[in-house]
Amino acid sequence: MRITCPNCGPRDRREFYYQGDALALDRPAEDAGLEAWDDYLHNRENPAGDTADLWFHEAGCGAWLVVERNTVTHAVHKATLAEKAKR
Amino acid sequence: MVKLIALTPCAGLLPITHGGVEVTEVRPERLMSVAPYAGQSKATSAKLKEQIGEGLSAVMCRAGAVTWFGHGTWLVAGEVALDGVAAVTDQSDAWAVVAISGAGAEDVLARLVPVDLRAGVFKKNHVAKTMLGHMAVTITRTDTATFEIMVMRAMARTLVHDLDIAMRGVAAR
Amino acid sequence: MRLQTPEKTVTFTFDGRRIKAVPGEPLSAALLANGIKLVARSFKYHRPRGVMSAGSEEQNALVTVGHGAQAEPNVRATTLEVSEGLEVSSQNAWPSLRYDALAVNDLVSPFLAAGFYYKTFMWPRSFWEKLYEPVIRRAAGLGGLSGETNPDTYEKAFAFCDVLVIGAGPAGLMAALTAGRAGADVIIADEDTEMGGRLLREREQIDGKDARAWVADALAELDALPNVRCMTRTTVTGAYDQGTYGALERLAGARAADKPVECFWRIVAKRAILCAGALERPIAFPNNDRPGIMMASAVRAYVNRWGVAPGKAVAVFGNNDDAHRTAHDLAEVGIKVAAVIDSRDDAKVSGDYPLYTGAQVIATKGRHGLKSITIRHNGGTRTIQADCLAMSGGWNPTVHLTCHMNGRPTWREEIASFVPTPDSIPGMVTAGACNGTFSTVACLTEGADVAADVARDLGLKPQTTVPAADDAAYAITPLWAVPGKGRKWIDFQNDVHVKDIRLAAQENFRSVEHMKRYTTQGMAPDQGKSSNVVALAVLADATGRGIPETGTTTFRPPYVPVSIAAMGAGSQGKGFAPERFTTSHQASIACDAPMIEAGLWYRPSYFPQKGETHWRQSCDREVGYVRNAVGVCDVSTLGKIDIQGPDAAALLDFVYTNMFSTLKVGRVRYGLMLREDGHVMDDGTTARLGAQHFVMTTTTAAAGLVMRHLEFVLQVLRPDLDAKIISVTEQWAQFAVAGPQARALLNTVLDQPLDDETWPFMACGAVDVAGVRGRLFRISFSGEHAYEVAVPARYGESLFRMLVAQAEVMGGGPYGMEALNVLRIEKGFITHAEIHGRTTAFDIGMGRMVSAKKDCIGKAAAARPGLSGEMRQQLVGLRAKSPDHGLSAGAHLFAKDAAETRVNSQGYVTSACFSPTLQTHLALGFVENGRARHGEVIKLRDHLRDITEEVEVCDPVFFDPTGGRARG
Amino acid sequence: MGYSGFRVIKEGLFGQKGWKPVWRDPAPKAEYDAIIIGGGGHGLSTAFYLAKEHGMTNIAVLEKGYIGGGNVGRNTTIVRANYFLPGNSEFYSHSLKLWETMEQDLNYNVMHSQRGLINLFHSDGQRDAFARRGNAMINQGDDAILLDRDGVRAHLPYLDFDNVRFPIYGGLYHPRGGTARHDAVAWGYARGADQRGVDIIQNCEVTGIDIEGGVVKGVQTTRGGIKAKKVGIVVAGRSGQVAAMAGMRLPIESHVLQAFVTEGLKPVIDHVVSFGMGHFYISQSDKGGLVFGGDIDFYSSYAARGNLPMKEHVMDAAMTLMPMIGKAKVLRSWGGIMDMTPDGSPIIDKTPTEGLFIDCGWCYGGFKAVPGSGFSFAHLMATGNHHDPAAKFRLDRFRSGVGLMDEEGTGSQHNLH
Repeated sequence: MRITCPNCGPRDRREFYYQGDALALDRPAEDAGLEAWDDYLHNRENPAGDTADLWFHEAGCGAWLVVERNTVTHAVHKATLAEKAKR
Repeated sequence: MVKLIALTPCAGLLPITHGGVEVTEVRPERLMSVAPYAGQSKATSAKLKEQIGEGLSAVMCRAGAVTWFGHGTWLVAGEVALDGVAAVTDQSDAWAVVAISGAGAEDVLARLVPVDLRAGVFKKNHVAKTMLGHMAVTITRTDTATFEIMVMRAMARTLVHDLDIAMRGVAAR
Repeated sequence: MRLQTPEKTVTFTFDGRRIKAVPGEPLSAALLANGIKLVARSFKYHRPRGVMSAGSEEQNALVTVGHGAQAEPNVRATTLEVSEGLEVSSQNAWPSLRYDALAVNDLVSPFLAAGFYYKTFMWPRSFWEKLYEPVIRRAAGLGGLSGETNPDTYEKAFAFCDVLVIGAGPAGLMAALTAGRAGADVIIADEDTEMGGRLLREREQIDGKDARAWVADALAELDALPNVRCMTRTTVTGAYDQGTYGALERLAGARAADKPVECFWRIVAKRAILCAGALERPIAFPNNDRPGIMMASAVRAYVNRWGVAPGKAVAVFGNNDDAHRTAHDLAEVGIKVAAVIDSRDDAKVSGDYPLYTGAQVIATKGRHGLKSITIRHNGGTRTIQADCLAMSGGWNPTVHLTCHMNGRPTWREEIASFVPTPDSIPGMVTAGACNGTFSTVACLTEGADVAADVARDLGLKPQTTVPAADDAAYAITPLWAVPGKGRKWIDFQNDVHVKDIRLAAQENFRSVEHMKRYTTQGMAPDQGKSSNVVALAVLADATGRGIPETGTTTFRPPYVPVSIAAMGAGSQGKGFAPERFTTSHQASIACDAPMIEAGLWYRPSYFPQKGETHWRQSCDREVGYVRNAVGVCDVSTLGKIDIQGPDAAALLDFVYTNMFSTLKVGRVRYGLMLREDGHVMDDGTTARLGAQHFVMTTTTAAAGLVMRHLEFVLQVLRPDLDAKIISVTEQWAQFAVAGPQARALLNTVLDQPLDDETWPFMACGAVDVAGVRGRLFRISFSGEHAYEVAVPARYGESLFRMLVAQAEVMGGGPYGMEALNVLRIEKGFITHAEIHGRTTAFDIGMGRMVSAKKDCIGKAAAARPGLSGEMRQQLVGLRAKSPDHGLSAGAHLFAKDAAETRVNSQGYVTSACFSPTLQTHLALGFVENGRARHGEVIKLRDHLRDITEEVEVCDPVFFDPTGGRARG
Repeated sequence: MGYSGFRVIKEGLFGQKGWKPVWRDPAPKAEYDAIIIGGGGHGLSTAFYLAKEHGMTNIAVLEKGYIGGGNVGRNTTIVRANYFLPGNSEFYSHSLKLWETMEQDLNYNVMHSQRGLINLFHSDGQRDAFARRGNAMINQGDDAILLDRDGVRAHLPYLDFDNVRFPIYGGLYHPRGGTARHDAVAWGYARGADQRGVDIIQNCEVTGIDIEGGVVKGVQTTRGGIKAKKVGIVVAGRSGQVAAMAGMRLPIESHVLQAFVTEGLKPVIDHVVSFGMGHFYISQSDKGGLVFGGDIDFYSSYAARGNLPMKEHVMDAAMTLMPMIGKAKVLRSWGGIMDMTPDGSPIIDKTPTEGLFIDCGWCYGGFKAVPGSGFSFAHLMATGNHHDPAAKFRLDRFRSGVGLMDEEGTGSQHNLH
């Protein structure tokens, strides 16, 4: 699997660390309540199809990326810098 | 008066040569990481140009003493003062730096590095933040058949070991 | 038998017999040339088997090569190049290949039908492990591993290209020529020793010349193109995401020092053109597995390419026109064609040999080598003497790689075969026989056309010119299994025959996957390359479905078996992970310190002195250094992160539970870090070097994790924070100097002496160490008056030696991990033994460190009801009631009189030691509601080490609870 | 029709003509007392125990493809009871006991072989963590032995003890751990359930769950609507999609786990062995193939196939641990889809919909749980009460933080367990 890092270009999957769903971008407020935090930490749409998740170019440039890809075909559509993502 | 003795990261390990490929240690005197603060890239670049004659290099590139060093970070070979515009951290002792050269250097690195480093693609002064074996490295093509490789200082021995094995394998072909 | 006398020969051995061969020819050719038909025994029934094919799809002729540690089992005789001194043995036979005791299995085969083992061996219960299974295991398996360390060298490598051409037959060569001429960056890989594919094996003309001459010209042209790389002996084994391919290269020539025997390639290609050809499939007829019965294409290959006659009188049996090509080629070189049996009534062929159309082979004879065949023809039977039978059931396009991403092939009725479904692999196209295109000219044309399309896609301007070549049509009338009695083998390697598949259907294993798993069809080393299509045709017939509805099983990588050593190259011994060495490593080794792994680092366990025979003696002495004089310990392995920027303090407030924005410049504070789920991630000290400048310390184990976490916070959660982080772990060599004499020791190396006023407990700042600018932190992980002094790493070794020498003068010395562990347990300081990922701040008694004044990572989740409260197991000290009785980490804790069962377990021990300071055994552990139970005596039970001890629950700080020693 | 050695001989003499279908292929009825969605190992064992233990025989197992086609048909066949946290400990202990009588219970040889499992450790810290685990196993009534280096060497002489990156300090030996013939487990339970009247319906995909007023009424399938009083979801790998039909969002992320098998070899590895410095575990099948695996590929996926980096990592671990394995050749690698939960432990629970139950989240440890999961899920479905050994597998534990079972200690990141 290869991901095109916005800094480094196409790179092998082995350079990246996978974190999980990109919903992590939308961190609830401290007092959002158990349900909101449960959803944030645990519950997942877990789509069989297009998804967006967070990867860290750990053995590369050190950028956190939002990767849009497909969980069924493993097609990778797009990778963008997480720090520029809309929240 | 007591005096501390300095040792280089690859002391006692280099140089090595196999089949026309040679690895030698590079000993930069000063290495400073430079990470411009929010909105300060231009200011940082300007100050750098003033101080060492070269601004921030392009992503994945080296320009003079300035090497792109990852997301939002550069490594400058030399002393700089960038108060207020960038975080500057002394990295002079943090890296083992070696040069690998010779006609087979590309083949040796192809055994270890998951990035296309062939001359047609990875040109002089191109920089790759990538892996060598299981280690994170920074690779710069410094000449037609020469690459500079930086790895965490404590991994110098593994770097030399991995290069040695790959060089022997290439030479044996 | 050889058709010509070879110019040069080498000698190899087969089961000890010395045999002459042509260097570089496949072992199978050498064996056939020497009239050796019996080569192997089959897996289940130990039936005698001979060479069947001439390629990597070989099912029968598996041998062991070499001996001792270099012995390699399950090598296909058809792909093994013969060299001088090669040592080959047969396998899966005892006492000998010819007289194999387990051939008895064949005699009782009626009782060993598919899946019989699921129905028996159940009684008595204990006999399975004791009797049945050991017997089955010994009988099973093919070759054996030596059990010795693999002595050979292997390597892995990466390659990149615009176009990867897989297979170098007519389509592949044309594709490579077309793409290469257009300027594309091409890799062409072929598993054979020479490129050319079937053009090397057939008698054909291309461009008015012998096909082999055309191949030579094509290769010369490819060699001359700088943008084309030709890789022979290289099998592309798997197709992976985004144009990544795995490939196994076998290196030519003899073993030599440093020379890899195999290389596993990771090839990244913008486009791939699959030109993998096709594999001929057998026909199921009774006893179709005797040595001497081969694939027709293999017979042609041995005759045409290697000049070897596989028999003296060869019969040919087929359902397509290729059978006649075989007969023609044999006749051409003067080998007797005993008969051609064509199952098609309407076969329009003729030749100067006995020809039977509408006929079928219904029996064969010859236990160790074919002697005769019996055919059914015109309602009668006829026996024909033949020592070789060439069979052809038609061709299966090699679709495998196109199915490696869950794709399924498409059935094409007119060629009775599966062909690739387009776009199954992004970026891959197919051409030639693997695409169901069989005539030579069509393969050449398709290779050129497909490559031209690919080149245009890449923005190049290709031109295509296709030479004239053979244009014979491929006509086939499927014949899968000859009707009638007898065992008709389908999967030769796993001994699956037609009745097995019918039995599976009878028992409702009707799905093709069930049939496969029940009968083991296609599960042998060849993975059913030749046999699967026949098997599912038989299944389709048995279940009354069509072949496309029956479907295929899943094609999985690797295409050919790949040695673990190749894919794991470089990892044997120490290569599994990088090694990290501190600057004091050599100095520690010089003191005979045993070095232990701490993550990727090595750290000294203890520093033995003369007369010490047990690590405890050294450890106790080193603890004494710190408690009574001064000890020196390299702590450089702890993670150090430089944090700068206007929001550096805000970042720390967000990642630590406690407040750091209030920390004064020149001071250090202990910090506790949670995961977002409310459990403890790590702890450490952070020093404020300037208003916007901090240096954070992490544990050795969590350094990488914390670095990634901080980047996550800065880039993902809080990009609003303007702070920059970078690891300085490697920049600084850092040493703990601990003990009552710590300051005195440091003053021997510092340019400015220390005093309490400017350097109180938890102070930090710059110092000059023998003229070198360093850093000093007055922090303590031992509870003593202590410092950590850091200098640029180049001076690390020198400073360590200097500190140790001075310490020894003062009655102290270096201390290792064992002593460090005792010192911290005495003080109740935690490590990852305690913060093991399941503990909360509440559990370790630091609940109050979670500041109420601010949000931080993990704060909300830590407030979940389950993460605090009386029933949580809480950190306590445990003191042995009998001071000289050892305690053990990993033991469980129970109420004094409770039975030692799960429901009674109230906690466990995380760390234990003998405290030379307190002269008793101590432990840290977690106990339910532990903080409320100080003073209670409970039971420690370690079943594994058989330790039962009464321990008193107490505060985890055993020594100097007020902390006066560290401050004083 | 009973299976026995006698029967095998008799059929052998008479051309195998008497063997009957191992399970029937009935058409779906209009209504059942209970429907199990998912004909994998867990679903089939649930049906079997519903029939055997609770007398519920008017039930159907609905399978979208062929039975046993999910993870029960593509795992590394390891059976063990070596968990240490309350909740897991009692559950896997119970499951292992069911394994030990499975062949007699099912009259089907699943080749359960208690060849012993050895978890290697490579530091004092790991040793202590394994000691805690081993003691928990014995507290639970299971077996565990702490081996030192020489103890490991006596069992596994072929490991690299001398020149290795992470030396072997010892191992935790679990003699009752072992392997089984994975497919046979599915077939054995299918046969047992079928014999008790359960309808096993293949090629019948559930497309909707009918719920009225908060009560389950049945399911919609590719073969029409089927009514049912109770419905159990047991669809590892697709749990999220099926649960979504009932409006649920699960604490699950799907990941791919790869596994590998070599060509047949004469016996060389007698135990199940696991490496402590990187995921790697191996055993040798009765056919002689070395069966091994490692960690998940780490990115969420439904593709049932993996990529090279993890394959290489697994081979790397094999080579550093047991360099005698180098000349064994991998003939097949495959992937399966794992329900990864935030604490690495499973879920067997009721849902907010009355009559609808769920059994999911087995991460990559589901094979050994096949009998225990079916037994406990059947108990829950039949009685409405949690079965004791599985009583802690609650859906709400993540929200409350009560009774988390994070054996790896890696926290709420799904892929790290």
